[in-house]
Amino acid sequence: MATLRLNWDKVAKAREASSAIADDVNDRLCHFTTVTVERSIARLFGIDGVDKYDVPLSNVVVDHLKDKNVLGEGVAYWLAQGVLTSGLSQQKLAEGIATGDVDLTRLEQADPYVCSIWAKKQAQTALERIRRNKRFRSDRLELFGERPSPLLYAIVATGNIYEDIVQAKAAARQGADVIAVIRTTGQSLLDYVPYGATTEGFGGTMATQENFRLMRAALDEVGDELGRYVRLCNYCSGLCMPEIAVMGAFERLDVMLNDALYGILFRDINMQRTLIDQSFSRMVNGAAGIIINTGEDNYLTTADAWEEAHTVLASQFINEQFALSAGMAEEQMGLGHAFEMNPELKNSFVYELAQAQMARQIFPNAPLKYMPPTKYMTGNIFRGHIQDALFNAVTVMTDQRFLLLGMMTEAIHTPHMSDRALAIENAQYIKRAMADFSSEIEYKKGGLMERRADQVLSEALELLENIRVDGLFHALETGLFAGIKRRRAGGKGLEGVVAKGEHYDNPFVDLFLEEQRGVQ
Amino acid sequence: MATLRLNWDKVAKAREASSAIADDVNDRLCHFTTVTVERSIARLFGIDGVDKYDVPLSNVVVDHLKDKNVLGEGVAYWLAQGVLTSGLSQQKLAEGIATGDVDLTRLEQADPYVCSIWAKKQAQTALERIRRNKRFRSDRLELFGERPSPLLYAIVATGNIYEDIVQAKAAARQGADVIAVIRTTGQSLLDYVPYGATTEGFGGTMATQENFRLMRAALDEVGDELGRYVRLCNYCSGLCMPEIAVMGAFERLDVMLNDALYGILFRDINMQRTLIDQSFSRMVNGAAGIIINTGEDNYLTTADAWEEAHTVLASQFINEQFALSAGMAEEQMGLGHAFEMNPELKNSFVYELAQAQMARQIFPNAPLKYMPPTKYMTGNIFRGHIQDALFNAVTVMTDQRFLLLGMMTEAIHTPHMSDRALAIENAQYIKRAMADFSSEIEYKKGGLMERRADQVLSEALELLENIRVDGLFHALETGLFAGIKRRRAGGKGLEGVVAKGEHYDNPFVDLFLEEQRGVQ
Amino acid sequence: MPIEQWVKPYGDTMNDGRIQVSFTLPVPDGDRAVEAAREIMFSMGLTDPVIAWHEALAEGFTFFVAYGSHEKGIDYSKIKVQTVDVHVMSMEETDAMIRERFGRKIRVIGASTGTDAHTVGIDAIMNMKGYAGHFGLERYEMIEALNLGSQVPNEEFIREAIAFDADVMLISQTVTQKDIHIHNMTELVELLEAESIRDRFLLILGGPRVTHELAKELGCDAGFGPGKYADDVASYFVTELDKRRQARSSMSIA
Amino acid sequence: MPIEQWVKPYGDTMNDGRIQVSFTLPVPDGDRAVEAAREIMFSMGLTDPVIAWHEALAEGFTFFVAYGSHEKGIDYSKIKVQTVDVHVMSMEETDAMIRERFGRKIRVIGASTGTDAHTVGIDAIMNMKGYAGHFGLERYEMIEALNLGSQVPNEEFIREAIAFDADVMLISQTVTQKDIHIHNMTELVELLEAESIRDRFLLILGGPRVTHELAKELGCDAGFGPGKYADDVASYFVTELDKRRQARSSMSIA
Ligand code: B12
Ligand code: B12
Ligand SMILES: Cc1ncc(COP(=O)(O)O)c(C=O)c1O
Ligand SMILES: Cc1ncc(COP(=O)(O)O)c(C=O)c1O
Repeated sequence: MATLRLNWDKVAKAREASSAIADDVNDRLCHFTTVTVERSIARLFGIDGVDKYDVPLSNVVVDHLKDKNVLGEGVAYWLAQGVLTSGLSQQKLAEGIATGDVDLTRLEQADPYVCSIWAKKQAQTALERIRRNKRFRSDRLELFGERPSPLLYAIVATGNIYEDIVQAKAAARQGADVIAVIRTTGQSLLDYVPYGATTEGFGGTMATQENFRLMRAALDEVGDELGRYVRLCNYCSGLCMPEIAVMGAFERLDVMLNDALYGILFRDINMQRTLIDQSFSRMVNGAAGIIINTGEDNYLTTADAWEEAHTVLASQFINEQFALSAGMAEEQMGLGHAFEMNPELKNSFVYELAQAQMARQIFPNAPLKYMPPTKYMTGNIFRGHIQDALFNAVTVMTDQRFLLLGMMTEAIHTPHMSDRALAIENAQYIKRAMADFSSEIEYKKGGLMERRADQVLSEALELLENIRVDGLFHALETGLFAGIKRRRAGGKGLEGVVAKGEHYDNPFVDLFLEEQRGVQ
Repeated sequence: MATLRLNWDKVAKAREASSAIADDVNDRLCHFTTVTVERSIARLFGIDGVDKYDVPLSNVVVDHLKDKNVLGEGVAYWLAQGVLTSGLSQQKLAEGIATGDVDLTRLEQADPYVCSIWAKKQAQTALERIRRNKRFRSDRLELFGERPSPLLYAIVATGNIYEDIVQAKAAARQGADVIAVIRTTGQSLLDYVPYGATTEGFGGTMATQENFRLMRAALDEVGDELGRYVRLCNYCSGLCMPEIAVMGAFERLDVMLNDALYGILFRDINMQRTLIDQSFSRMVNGAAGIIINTGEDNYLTTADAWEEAHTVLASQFINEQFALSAGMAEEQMGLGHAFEMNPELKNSFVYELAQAQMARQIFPNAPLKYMPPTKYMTGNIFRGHIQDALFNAVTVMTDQRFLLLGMMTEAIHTPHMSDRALAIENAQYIKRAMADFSSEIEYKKGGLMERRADQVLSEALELLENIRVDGLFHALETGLFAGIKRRRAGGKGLEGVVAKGEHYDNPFVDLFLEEQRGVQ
Repeated sequence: MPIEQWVKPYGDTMNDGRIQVSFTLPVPDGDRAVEAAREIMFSMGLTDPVIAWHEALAEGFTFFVAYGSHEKGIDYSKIKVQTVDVHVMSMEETDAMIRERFGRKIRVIGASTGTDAHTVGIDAIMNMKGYAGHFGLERYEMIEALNLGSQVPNEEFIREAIAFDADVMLISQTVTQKDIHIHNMTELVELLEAESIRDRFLLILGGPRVTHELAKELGCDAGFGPGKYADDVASYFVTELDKRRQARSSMSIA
Repeated sequence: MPIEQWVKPYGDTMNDGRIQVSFTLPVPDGDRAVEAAREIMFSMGLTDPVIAWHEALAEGFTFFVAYGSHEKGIDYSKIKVQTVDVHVMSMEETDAMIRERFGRKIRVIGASTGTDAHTVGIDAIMNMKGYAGHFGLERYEMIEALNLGSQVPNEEFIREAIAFDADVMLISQTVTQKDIHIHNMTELVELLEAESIRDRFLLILGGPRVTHELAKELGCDAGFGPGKYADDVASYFVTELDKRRQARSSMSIA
């Protein structure tokens, strides 16, 4: 692959600033937990199912504690109390809470230290379950071999999990390496995760554990048939980041969209809430061997790709540091970026290439997620197909890991089966035709491309230095990303943030950090 | 523009071999004229119109002389005799022959030397007419400025000249720089040129002088409106090469397809006949400032582009020598080549790029004509549009002069208006997006591309050395081009070849050669 | 060129009727599938069908690219366009008209409602800087504009509109999958009617798949789609509010 | 998956009927043009039309990309396929059958006739090396194949067929613009009939736009389109010639 000469000094400085920015956020937030973090712990402890109003039992348990104003001690503590004192299983206790027969706070008797021992054991059980999934995945990858880059990443979005399965299998047979089931609009604002198989969604399908399971089974089936491991992706951004991460860990998802910044900017989720959620969710993803995808690509759907490219890079640096602080390996950081320059711009291809190449080199071990054109896609599907072809060319030339398949009908509807097939064909043709192209060329020293890369890098560095001074929250308040301003205490979900109490303990934190170190 | 390191020694040797090949052909054929060469002279002398059976008067005159077995002395000689002896104009004489009232051979009285003086004067008048057209063209180009490369070359092919005009104007407005009116199937096998405006053709429209005039006027109109000079192209391959060249010179065509090899291989026209025709037709084209387009691209519609690329290059070398021997400037040699590699081939883009770049460098002053994919185009118009996009990318990167617009419906029908518009949009987008791309890169020394170029060059040289030994006729007999074998005395039109007689004189040869030297 | 009354699609010759079609059928690829595709073409009234491409997309699904001729054509003289029929004024003209006819600022509230998080459309209309060279409503001197942003539930939107004492409600809807925008707009109109305040506001819908016709069907006063900007909608609502004002005042006189 | 009797196009949900269409109308771009495009969609029986794109191509011409739903669907159980219905044999099997049933070589003459210069198709069928892994007729031991190449006038083709004493005439037609292939084939059949020798030959047409149905309509015995090779046509003509031989011999016995 041809490379650009970058100013590595600036890169190092940008990393340093980002590390400080992330540390500052973590320092402020480490004294808090959230309802969904606690629900995740309940789920990891094996609590499953819904009450008669279809409320997930994990919500029932957490709401119960929150109502009693004792959530600050943490679900692990209270369940330990309940189990150790009553002798009932945690699931039974949850069911009891749902029917009103159990009040955990009345059961408090056990020694907090004994509670924490119990919790650690439960956590170990959960980790074993997750490890089985990891082993299964690595066995399959060994058996079939890893797929070459770029992985073709196809979305399905019918709203109906069974219809999604038809589409997903077709896409896999056509050559997709990753299937992402898009979530229905609005789910990310729900402060619970719906339950069971679902058939009604808008612009996407509910993310439920049963839907994950159904799709996973379908992809395993088609993968075995094709002799390749087909990866499954879903979304854990939103108000339930860590819970969905847990579901993903249990149902062997391989890739998950995970980005608090996306939630803040594009879903108006409270920044404090979601950054706390993000931290634990990444530990879960990390321990489960799941690659995360961040959402910087979205910035350029509202902001201009030429003017604001540096905000993407700056955000990638920050996201990298947040991932590192959650213990993740670089190999799991699918940082997002996008091909969104105005096609009317002269040399748009050259600049896109420069930016994509720059990202590749700055994050050499990260399996970057590269987004196709969306903003400048129109109802002219023929032109759109060409825009996607140039995007595919840049992807192949810069060796991105995830190629999100561009759909010629991007401006019209969520993909039809044929749109996806044509998109895969487009990508495969370009991949084949340009296979060794970028190793056959060199980029001109000090040319347009290197100058563009340096400009973006310098602007990103400047931005990061500024954010470092006033903190990330301030940056978000002043609209530095995607031109969107968000208030520190505004947005959805702040009421779900709870200060940690005296006995607070999340037994998974150390366990998952350790598990991740093992990976690295 | 990034360049390849080529073995210039081989290039020089290839040119040398080709020069010998062309000389050999010219030496064999210079003792002959043909019916169409003679009809061209009649046309240049101003003979126009048809008889009551719609037979062009130029045919009437030439057939008359041929019937009398005196065509070997040439039309110039006989018309001079007629005019000088009878005092009638050449047009009146032709009309008289048509009605049977005149027999040129009965009028022979004037001194051959006086005849040749008269002929030279007539020729001068014709040249003046051609010069006026050249001046008009260069004035317009000066006024509006020359168009940057690649010129977007669009075909119209409705069969109806008036419908063609609608399409051509639309294409020009959409951005086409050159309009080529495709000829109806079968016309190239007619040993006369149809007359008048025509509205019935199959897969193309009749090439008639009136159709040329109508289209020229339409393009001038739209060009003036747009503030650019829109070039007009038509075909002078076939059984009437030099006649149509004359029509093109009179009606200010700017580009003409002109290639005897094409006629031999793809129309089964007799090789001796058409090579004689070609020689004079190129003098006409050359003197008229018309750029010729050769047909090597066609080889790859039947032969394989990977296996047979060298035949394209070899043929370009030969065509260059034939053009040089007809006095043409390199700037008028629109040698043809094509993007026809199997899209299933790994690195097809890389190899196409190598070949196109090689052609560009070997013929640095020639305005190369680069053909889009046709052979591997299918009914899948969406994939086809992408194949065309990669072709456009190679065209832009290698700075070809003529970009023949690839149509996504290539495998289905001659272009619809929307096909052409989408093709233009495709080319314009790529041209803009990749504007400076190739000056931002360098090709790897000794890489895939240079090795491919060297392979093609070496094979072409070997082929040319072989042809040099046995002669071009023999090469055509053994199927060295496009895998098609043609017999020396086979094919259409040999009966139109006539040995030159004692008084034979074509007053245009010296005049046009001189005119062309002026150009250079 | 004068337009004929009967208009047919144009391939490369007037009235050839050529039209390009692509679709997938849930049948396995093969001769029978191709025949089924031809049948689909015939059933659309297309003659001379050419099935230019067919390819299995998945087990039991075949994709086709086809061409055919629409020989009937349509009667162009009968085409009635359901668009907002109003003279489009410049920002200055609109401001002047408001000043003159109302003597007060017009109050406009806008949002991307329901679960829809697409704000670029409503921002294009409302934000100061506008879109594609057309200033947004916030820049109008005589307009008081409040943009609630995205994902605003209908109840909240109505509450805010009342609190803001809005004259005009602007709604943007982008996601249309499974007709979510229809459900969402129907709900809004029903809520307004239930509270008997439908007439209190001009209700205007916009979005990439919105036509005036659709908006009217959904119970809105007007609809604006792609290529419409602040000046279009402002001209419309000022003219319409003025019409209603006049109607009211003439009624109260009578 | 079992196929339903009523088959509708498939976008992303069974029976959603979605179909993609593009066409040009000879009317100027604008609201009225868009409405005309919708009318075109309705006239094809498509519901829920979305005019996703419209753009002036030239003065008075507008291009559209649209989506709509084909809600009717078609009755798949009624689809009858007009294809050559014959068991396709390998080259060896065909040779064996000829040896056994005829005891002599079958004589096949082929050409790309009229002004058509496309020979790749007829070469694919006849040339020794064949096409796409299917050997051509020249390789068959029991077939005597003569390929006249391109641009063969009908009169000449018939003359050569008689001289060659052909059993089978193969014609390839590629150019179809303005139905030139129809004119050309009609002429050939008329010439054969005029000379009362139509029955002397099996007449087989092939080409990218040829269907069996079309070939029959034009008075040929069979037609072969894309994806058909020497083995298909050889199996057909040997089987058919054998059938006719049997019919004749039973007649002469009777
Ligand atoms: C930008 C974008 C996003 C951004 C939105 C950011 C933001 N703050 O708005 C992000 C990345 C967040 C996003 C997310 C999603 N998106 Co989105 N997105 C787009 C995209 C690329 C561009 C839309 C756009 O900005 N257009 C530009 C504006 C100016 O155009 P416009 O809205 O038509 O507005 C004009 C007119 O319509 C009119 N107008 C619009 N509103 C109004 C209102 C009034 C009152 C008036 C008078 C006029 C008016 O005026 C404007 C100027 O002329 C489109 C694809 C495309 N290229 O169109 C997909 C698209 C709209 N998204 C889509 C989907 C499905 C989603 C998701 C639901 C996917 C998912 N499940 O995750 C999510 C979730 C969003 C949600 N809950 O609503 C689909 C919708 C499919 C459909 N028809 O249902 C599209 C078409 C992509 C696709 N093919 O899948 N998206
Ligand atoms: C190669 C080619 C040429 C070459 C032909 C060289 C040669 N020796 O054949 C050249 C460059 C000379 C050429 C010229 C022209 N061409 Co051309 N050409 C093509 C091209 C690129 C490929 C055709 C091909 O070889 N297909 C491969 C073969 C194997 O497929 P096939 O013919 O369908 O054959 C298969 C079956 O149909 C079947 N079959 C075919 N024949 C027969 C016969 C029998 C008996 C049987 C059993 C089966 C059978 O078996 C084969 C194997 O499965 C097509 C575009 C495309 N991509 O399709 C245009 C195309 C066919 N050409 C076209 C045109 C218009 C022309 C010209 C008339 C243009 C002009 N005015 O200058 C000229 C003139 C030709 C003339 N007088 O006929 C048009 C036809 C449009 C139409 N539908 O009418 C096309 C579609 C391009 C376009 N969009 O404009 N062409
Ligand atoms: C990082 C990230 N998370 C989540 C989403 C999806 O958003 P939601 O499911 O919240 O609508 C996206 C959308 O592209 C994204 O990029
Ligand atoms: C050099 C040349 N001459 C002529 C033609 C057209 O052939 P004709 O008009 O003889 O069918 C072509 C076709 O592409 C060509 O390349």
